Amino acid sequence: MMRNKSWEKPSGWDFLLAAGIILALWQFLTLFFPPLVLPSIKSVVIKLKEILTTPVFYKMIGLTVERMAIGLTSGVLVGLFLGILMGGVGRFRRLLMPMISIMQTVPPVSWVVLALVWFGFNGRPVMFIIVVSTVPVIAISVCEGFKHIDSRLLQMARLYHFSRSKTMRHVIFPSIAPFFQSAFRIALGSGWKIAVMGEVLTTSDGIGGMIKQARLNIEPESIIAWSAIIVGLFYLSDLLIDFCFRERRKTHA
Amino acid sequence: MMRNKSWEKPSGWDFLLAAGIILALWQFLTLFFPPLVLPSIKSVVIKLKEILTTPVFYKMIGLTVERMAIGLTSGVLVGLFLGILMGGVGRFRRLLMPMISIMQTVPPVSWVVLALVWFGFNGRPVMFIIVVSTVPVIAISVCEGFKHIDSRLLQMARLYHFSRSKTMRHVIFPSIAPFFQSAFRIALGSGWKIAVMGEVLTTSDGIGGMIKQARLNIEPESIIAWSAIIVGLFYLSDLLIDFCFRERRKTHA
Amino acid sequence: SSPKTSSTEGSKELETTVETSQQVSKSSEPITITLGVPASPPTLPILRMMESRALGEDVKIKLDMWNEPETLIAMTQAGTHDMFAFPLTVVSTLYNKGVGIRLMNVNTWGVTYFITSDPEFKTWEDLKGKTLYVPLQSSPPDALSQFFLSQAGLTVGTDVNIVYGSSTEIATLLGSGEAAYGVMIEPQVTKLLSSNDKLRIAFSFEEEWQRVNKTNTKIPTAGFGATQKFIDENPELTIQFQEEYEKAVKWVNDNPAEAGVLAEKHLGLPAKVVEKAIPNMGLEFKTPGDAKEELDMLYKLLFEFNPKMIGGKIPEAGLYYDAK
Amino acid sequence: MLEMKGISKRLGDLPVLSDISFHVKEGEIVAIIGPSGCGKSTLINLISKLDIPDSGSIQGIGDSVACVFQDDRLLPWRTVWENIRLVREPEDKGKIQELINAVGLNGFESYYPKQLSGGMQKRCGIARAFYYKGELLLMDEPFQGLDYCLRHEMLLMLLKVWRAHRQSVLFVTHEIDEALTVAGRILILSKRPGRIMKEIILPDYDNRDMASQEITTLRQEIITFITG
Amino acid sequence: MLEMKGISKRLGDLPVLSDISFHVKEGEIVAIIGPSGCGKSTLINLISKLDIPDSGSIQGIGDSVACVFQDDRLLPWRTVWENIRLVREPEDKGKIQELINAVGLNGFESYYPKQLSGGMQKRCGIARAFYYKGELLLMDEPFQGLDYCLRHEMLLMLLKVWRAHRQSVLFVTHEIDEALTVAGRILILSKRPGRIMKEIILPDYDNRDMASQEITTLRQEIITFITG
Ligand SMILES: Nc1ncnc2c1ncn2[C@@H]1O[C@H](COP(=O)(O)OP(=O)(O)OP(=O)(O)O)[C@@H](O)[C@H]1O
Ligand SMILES: Nc1ncnc2c1ncn2[C@@H]1O[C@H](COP(=O)(O)OP(=O)(O)OP(=O)(O)O)[C@@H](O)[C@H]1O
Ligand SMILES: [Mg+2]
Ligand SMILES: [Mg+2]
Repeated sequence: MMRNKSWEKPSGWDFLLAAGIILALWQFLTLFFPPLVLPSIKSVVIKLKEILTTPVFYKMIGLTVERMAIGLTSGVLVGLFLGILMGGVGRFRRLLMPMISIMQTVPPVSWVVLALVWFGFNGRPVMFIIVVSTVPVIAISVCEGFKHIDSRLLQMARLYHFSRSKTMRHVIFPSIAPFFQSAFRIALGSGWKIAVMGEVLTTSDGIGGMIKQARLNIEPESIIAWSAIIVGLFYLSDLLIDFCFRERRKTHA
Repeated sequence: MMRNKSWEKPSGWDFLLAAGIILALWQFLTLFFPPLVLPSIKSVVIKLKEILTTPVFYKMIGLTVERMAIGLTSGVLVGLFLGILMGGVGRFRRLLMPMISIMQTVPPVSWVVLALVWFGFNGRPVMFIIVVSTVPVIAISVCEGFKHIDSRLLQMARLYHFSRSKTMRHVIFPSIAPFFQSAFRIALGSGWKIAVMGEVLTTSDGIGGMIKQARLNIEPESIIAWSAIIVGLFYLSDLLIDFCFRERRKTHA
Repeated sequence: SSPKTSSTEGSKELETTVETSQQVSKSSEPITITLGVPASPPTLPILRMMESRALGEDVKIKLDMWNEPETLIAMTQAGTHDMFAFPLTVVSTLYNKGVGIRLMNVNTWGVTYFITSDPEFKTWEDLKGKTLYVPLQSSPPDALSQFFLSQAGLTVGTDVNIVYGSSTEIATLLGSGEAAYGVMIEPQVTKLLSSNDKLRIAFSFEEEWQRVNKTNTKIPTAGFGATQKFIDENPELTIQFQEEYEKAVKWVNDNPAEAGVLAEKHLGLPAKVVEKAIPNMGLEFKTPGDAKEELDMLYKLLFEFNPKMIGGKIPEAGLYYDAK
Repeated sequence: MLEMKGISKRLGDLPVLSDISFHVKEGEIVAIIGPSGCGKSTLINLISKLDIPDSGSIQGIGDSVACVFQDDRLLPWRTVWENIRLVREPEDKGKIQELINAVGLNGFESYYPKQLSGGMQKRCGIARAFYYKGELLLMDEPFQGLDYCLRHEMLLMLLKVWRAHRQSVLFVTHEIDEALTVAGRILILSKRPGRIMKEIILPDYDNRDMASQEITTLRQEIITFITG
Repeated sequence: MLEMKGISKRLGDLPVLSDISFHVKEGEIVAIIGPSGCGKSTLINLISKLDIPDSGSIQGIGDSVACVFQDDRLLPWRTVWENIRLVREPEDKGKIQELINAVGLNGFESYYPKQLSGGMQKRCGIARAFYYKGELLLMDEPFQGLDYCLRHEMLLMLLKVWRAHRQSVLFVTHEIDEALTVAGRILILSKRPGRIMKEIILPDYDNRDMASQEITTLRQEIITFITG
């Protein structure tokens, strides 16, 4: 593995530099576009402050976080399970892949009525939307990962009569881990966006509800402020998951 | 590599079986839900026939296909480029990753006005939306792939003074290919959905426009029929790309 | 603007207060009416009814918001909701598709306006060679715009270019000066005018409608409806609701400031904007019987434009709820 | 114990093994010598049931076969200790440590394979195979890449273990002296497609002296045979 | 040519090389012998600049160093031919074919590494290193896994190429006879951390007879030294 120093976590400086570039670009663009198209940094910061000092907004954020946490966890577990089934047994792959493809390509508007009737108007359809968009990402990656397991190690495991679960744990999981990781990173990133879009589609609370309201009231600075909060949540979740992975590695290595 | 017979393309029978299961499930569910929630297979088939015999609808499909083709191609190229930059140079990764994360997590509703003002109402914002959602998938996977390049082969390349492009072609590309492939498969699948959602958001033509109208007129069978067409398009594109890859492999291997 | 409370937040708050009041009068049987409403004008009277407990202490009103057609469809199909506020196209479509639903009243009229930043613009004819931005293809504003354009002798596509977008995007483009001519609905019109003083209302569709058709009827836009099941099971309550709703509509028109505060509290709409918009929102209560003429005219026009908009045919009289 | 009859095998278009018949008796050590690429590893694969022959029959193999693979096949993400431990349950800590000491990997128990030298990886594979305690032990050039002293030590260890457990051993090597030291019989394979060209039966271990005339003659005989 | 002074290297916490100083003259073949895990491959890595020493200096290495890696390092997705071809441009078809024939891989030009036997992969690596024509040739146990005859052939080939081009060669091996046949000098490394324990200067190639008393004595000397 190519693990040299440059693979460490983002150094603070580079991160600040990146943030600086983004802000500079934004500032630059505001020179050309009216505030309704691209609100000024200042107006967004003011809005952000307002959001972060109003308790009821924390409840909205909490709702989205909860939906995301449940949806992503279930989606990842189901995706992992299906991916392993598909990767391990050719038959399952041929049977399940069409369903995965349908999950992936059919836009949510097509089945959201069904989801609403089924799960109610309580935000659970949002979780369902997250699950449906997470499962294919994970399952396809994991299934692809199976193709690249070193068959010589599988032979070794067979020779030494590794049980099915032992082969899983010690040969297959470590082999597909890199594929799972990159898929997970993608699912986590898009997950936040999808949670919000799901909320826009099916509820009126959560961050998605707030964004919808801001759209209705034509308050672009509010939309951007909420988007910034989503990005912040993504970073927090990314850090958290990184931390968990590292802890795990520490105890397991 | 674990390439036994079961890794061949879906056998026709299993595919039919999968289709049968899906249709049976659908039929079963229609027993419990009213047609406004889940339209009957028959009504969708009738609608599909209508769509497929009306020339103007082919124009709509063509529009979406064109947007998808351009958007996906650009997204994949940009994603590949950024992924290689990020994978190869730690600095770039630290600088670009925050931007990739923003692309990935900020919902399109936040910048769609900007895209409309910038690109106009001519469908180009749709392509932009596809690009923005494809780039992170490809870039993150490719970047993750870099971590798993066998450093011993890179050392070999350095020792034998492989030029940068030679190292790319003969060491790096083949190593990250599996990651790219799984990412591409994911991007292709979600791409169709995103194209349609982008159309719903920014235009009134293309398949997305048709779905938007069907929503407005409350014609669920029409929405499902169009969704079926999207799934069909996905399968066609998947076959096409599979074919291209295989041709390439034939001439290159 | 000032901090806002969300809709569901508000509804929950109300539920709890209503629940505490229920404990006072345990004797009578409590009932909950579940409403599916959009964050738009017809909802304002409901808010008033909730605040004033217009239906008595035993009747709890629960509000759920719908913003996308899918949510409304699900609400009508899941059997979880009793009453709805919806555009007249939607109620007709649902009825024509066999959903057991009745239009109880028409409560919103007009609300569609032609907005422009062009000081020279006077009549539809001035649009020749220009681009008009219209929210939502095949919506009533689209149908009406096209109707007026054709009345003015303009052909869409050759004389006038129409660009469709969502109302948010159209509003933003008008507000930022990227678009010069657009069709907008209240309350976004008021919000929009306050954000850019170059913009003005060139005319309301209402006036155009009356001018072109040489009538003094108005354009009905939205109404309130209930499921047949709810009406059958609660005939008295339905009548009571109808009466209270009429009163609440009057109250909103008479007390725009208070209504604005309610809208901000429950719907997240800015109070000032709502207050200013109320006079333009065309809130007026009419039973379907009283509005028969206007309804027929509207449905006829839409039917001729695109029958799919109203579910394929002009709805029968069965759609209209009649207290007698 | 192991009985192979008329085994042939093609890989791709290449005939790799042709009509191989031989047997390994219970508790016997058989060495296989043959040119590089003649199909020795393929033969090992067939015996360990990782591949199936095109024709012929293989009989008498129980279920517990241990193998020192030519290409090590250690789990890259597990330590030396774990790689050994995993092949037998329950874990026998004392035995593992004993074997790790015997192959000279003490101190490297928690190293990952990529942190080991080539020879150390090989030794880890040897320790693993011994730990498994198979009825049949297959060794594909097991002492390749070990230095002079270690190789000698490993041979002694193999003989020691063998004397204690009397398992059957099939042993592929390129070192004639190794075969002469450790085997009861030596099979010499031809060039690809591999056939058995010659079988050499060696004297009893007890009266085998590597410096003796008998062994020297045998060594010379083998060399002439394979170079000739 | 190559001049190393006071080289030390730790890998992780492990001191691997300690105070290594030696030189390789222009056109000289130097063999290195040392126990498994003593740091020979690490040394090769340092010389080929794939790793940097903790202290000490390495000088005199030009830019063109070829290496036969202990672990082959063939590109799994390229054929034998391509693996060889890629190291030098423009492609010299005749030379490639000649080398492929010399290492006995003719007929396998379009095989992928995983379709080759262990010894064949090794030979592909040897052909590649020769094709590159480096000023310095590093060989890390290059003939490991080759059979008796091939090993002999390869040694002869190495000497032949060397006589023609007189490049400098550093040659790691565990086979004392190999070192005695091919080297001008032999360096013996200690156990980890590797230090140079002994340097043996061999007679001229022209009057070197492997059966001679001189060589036999040297061999015995080395064996006593490393076993002692
Ligand atoms: N997957 C494969 N496809 C085609 N040919 C193969 C494959 N695997 C091995 N071979 C061929 O089979 C032959 C025998 O290979 P094998 O590994 O059994 O040789 P070996 O006797 O073990 O050689 P060595 O001593 O070098 O390890 C070789 O010529 C090799 O090219
Ligand atoms: N990445 C690493 N991290 C820690 N220790 C390492 C690493 N790589 C090698 N070592 C240690 O360095 C020592 C020397 O390794 P090296 O590969 O140089 O040995 P060698 O002399 O080539 O042995 P062999 O003859 O078995 O190939 C070994 O003890 C090994 O465990
Ligand atoms: Mg072999
Ligand atoms: Mg080494």
